[in-house]
Amino acid sequence: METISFKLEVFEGPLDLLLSLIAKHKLNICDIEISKLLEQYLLYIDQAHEQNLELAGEFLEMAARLIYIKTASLLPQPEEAEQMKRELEGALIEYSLCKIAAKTLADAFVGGNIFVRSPMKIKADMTYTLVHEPERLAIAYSAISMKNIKSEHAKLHVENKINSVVKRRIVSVMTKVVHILRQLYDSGEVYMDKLYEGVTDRSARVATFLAVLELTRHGRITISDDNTMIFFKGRKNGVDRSWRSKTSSEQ
Amino acid sequence: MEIKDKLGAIEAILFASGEPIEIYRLSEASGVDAGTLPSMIRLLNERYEDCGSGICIKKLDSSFQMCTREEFAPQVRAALETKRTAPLSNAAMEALTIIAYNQPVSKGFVENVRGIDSSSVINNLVEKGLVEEAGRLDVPGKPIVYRTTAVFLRSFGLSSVADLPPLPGQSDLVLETEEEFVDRELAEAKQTE
Amino acid sequence: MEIKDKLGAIEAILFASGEPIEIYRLSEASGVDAGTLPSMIRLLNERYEDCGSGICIKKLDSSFQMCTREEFAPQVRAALETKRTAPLSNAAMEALTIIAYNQPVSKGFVENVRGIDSSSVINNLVEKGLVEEAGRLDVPGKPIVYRTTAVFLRSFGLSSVADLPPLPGQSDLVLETEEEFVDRELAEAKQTE
Repeated sequence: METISFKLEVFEGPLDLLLSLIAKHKLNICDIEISKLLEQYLLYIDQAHEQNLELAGEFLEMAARLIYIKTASLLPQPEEAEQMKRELEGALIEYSLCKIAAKTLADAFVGGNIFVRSPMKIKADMTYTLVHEPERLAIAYSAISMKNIKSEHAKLHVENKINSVVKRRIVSVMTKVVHILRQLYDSGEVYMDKLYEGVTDRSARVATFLAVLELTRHGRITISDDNTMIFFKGRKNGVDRSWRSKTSSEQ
Repeated sequence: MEIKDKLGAIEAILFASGEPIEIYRLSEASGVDAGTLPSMIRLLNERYEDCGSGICIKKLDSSFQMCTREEFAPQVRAALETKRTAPLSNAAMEALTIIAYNQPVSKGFVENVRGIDSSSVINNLVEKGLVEEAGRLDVPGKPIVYRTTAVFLRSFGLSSVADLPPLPGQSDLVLETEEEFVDRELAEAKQTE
Repeated sequence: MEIKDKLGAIEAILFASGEPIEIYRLSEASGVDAGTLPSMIRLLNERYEDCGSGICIKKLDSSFQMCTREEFAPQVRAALETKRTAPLSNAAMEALTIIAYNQPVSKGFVENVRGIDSSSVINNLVEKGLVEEAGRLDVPGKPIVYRTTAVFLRSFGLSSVADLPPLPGQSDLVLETEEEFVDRELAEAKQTE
């Protein structure tokens, strides 16, 4: 691969990056070619990684989302993929409208040219004079969600966010790898649909998909021509550890 | 002279308060009927215009504020020794636009449109006085909602949010409302339970 | 008109600077020769006088300052005092209750519970006399802690903080105490070191 000497453009977020790719490759925002978009998106992520560009966790989440849409569209019933693609297109259209509106508004900025003055310092009694029912206090207090404490707490660790996203992904992909292998140890083959049975959580579905990819890449499984069956290739004693460690270091 | 005195009082109050002052407060303090105030302000603005004054009175929502005229910005900047204020970043403009057109909205709504965490961007807008808290949503988590301020209106030459430029292609592309967004979030939360 | 523009610039500068401004600085920024400045100021003051304006320009030593005219002092004071009768905002009420139920507490504690910067809200409560400083915490940074005042008790018809209304469903709203909060913050600070 040739070395990249240009400096990568920095984007406001995954949607910003997608819009730029759509414009660059003249894709139709109302009917995106997911495969092409995914390819370009991953290329950018790779390049960003090579240039040690720090990307927020949302960029990886979007990559997983695109991969998931692409896979789901290969399934015999691609309705879910269609739905997700429409959602993504909707989000992109909404965001591009927002960018246009933001530009128009920014052009109207006159704030830097109008000056105001600070209030005149006059000695005055500012003591509060209104009277309220004491119950107002209890009501105001319970209006604050006590969950805020925990969520704020979590936000203190934003800097670890990317790491944690990646870590979570490795763990869950590995869990799914084990899960798939267990099913294959028993029968030697399994229906693709069965792997997704009862899995409604999006990240779990993505993990399952990535696990299948991972196993295929390392030649542990093969997939039938119509993408419905998975076959176990060669029974070995336990799982070969070499590629496992490689996967984690890649992530 | 009756009117002359009233105009003087209005001027003095606006000058002293510095910040935007609500019509009802200005009316109470000056003794000028709230209904007559707008025409009095118009008289003052006409006078300023006629003599090429350096100041003017702006209407911002239901408040009035006295400020300098744009054309004297270079001289004022030189006197205050302030640099030209840096324009808002793209990220800040995006968040501000989303809040302005959909207010009051939660941080979650802004993040949903932008597709990325927007906490620091919104905190920055609050610090600059462009947006402010406007209560909490009565949904799980009780998120704080935000709205734009008088500073926002003044900074973008508006006298109310109704004056915002129309959204591009609004007729055929409708933004999700805060209500729809909350409904969807709740539905999703239920699903994952 | 040349002079008209210069007068406008002088007005804008005096208006925006608030504080007295040295003649040489005013001259430099407005582009008006220091020797001509006094006569320009006289022109402006004559204009203000003629139309009964609420403002005027005063000379203090080698500086000029724009201020309100003495005769409008009662109205200016009245305007300021109308602020007192403005009810507390939601944000202020939230901060006040957090302080009331957990006093004495630091600003950090209030912000942690509310999930948003609360400096200006607390300053506002202090200005209104509803809360006051109650020493400092003996932890790094020595944060100021706040407690409610007699004005607070009067405003809510209480005879002591022991009479605060019980919180609904208090049992399941286990709030960490100021002590626990500080402990946790310290532990976290150590971790990130």
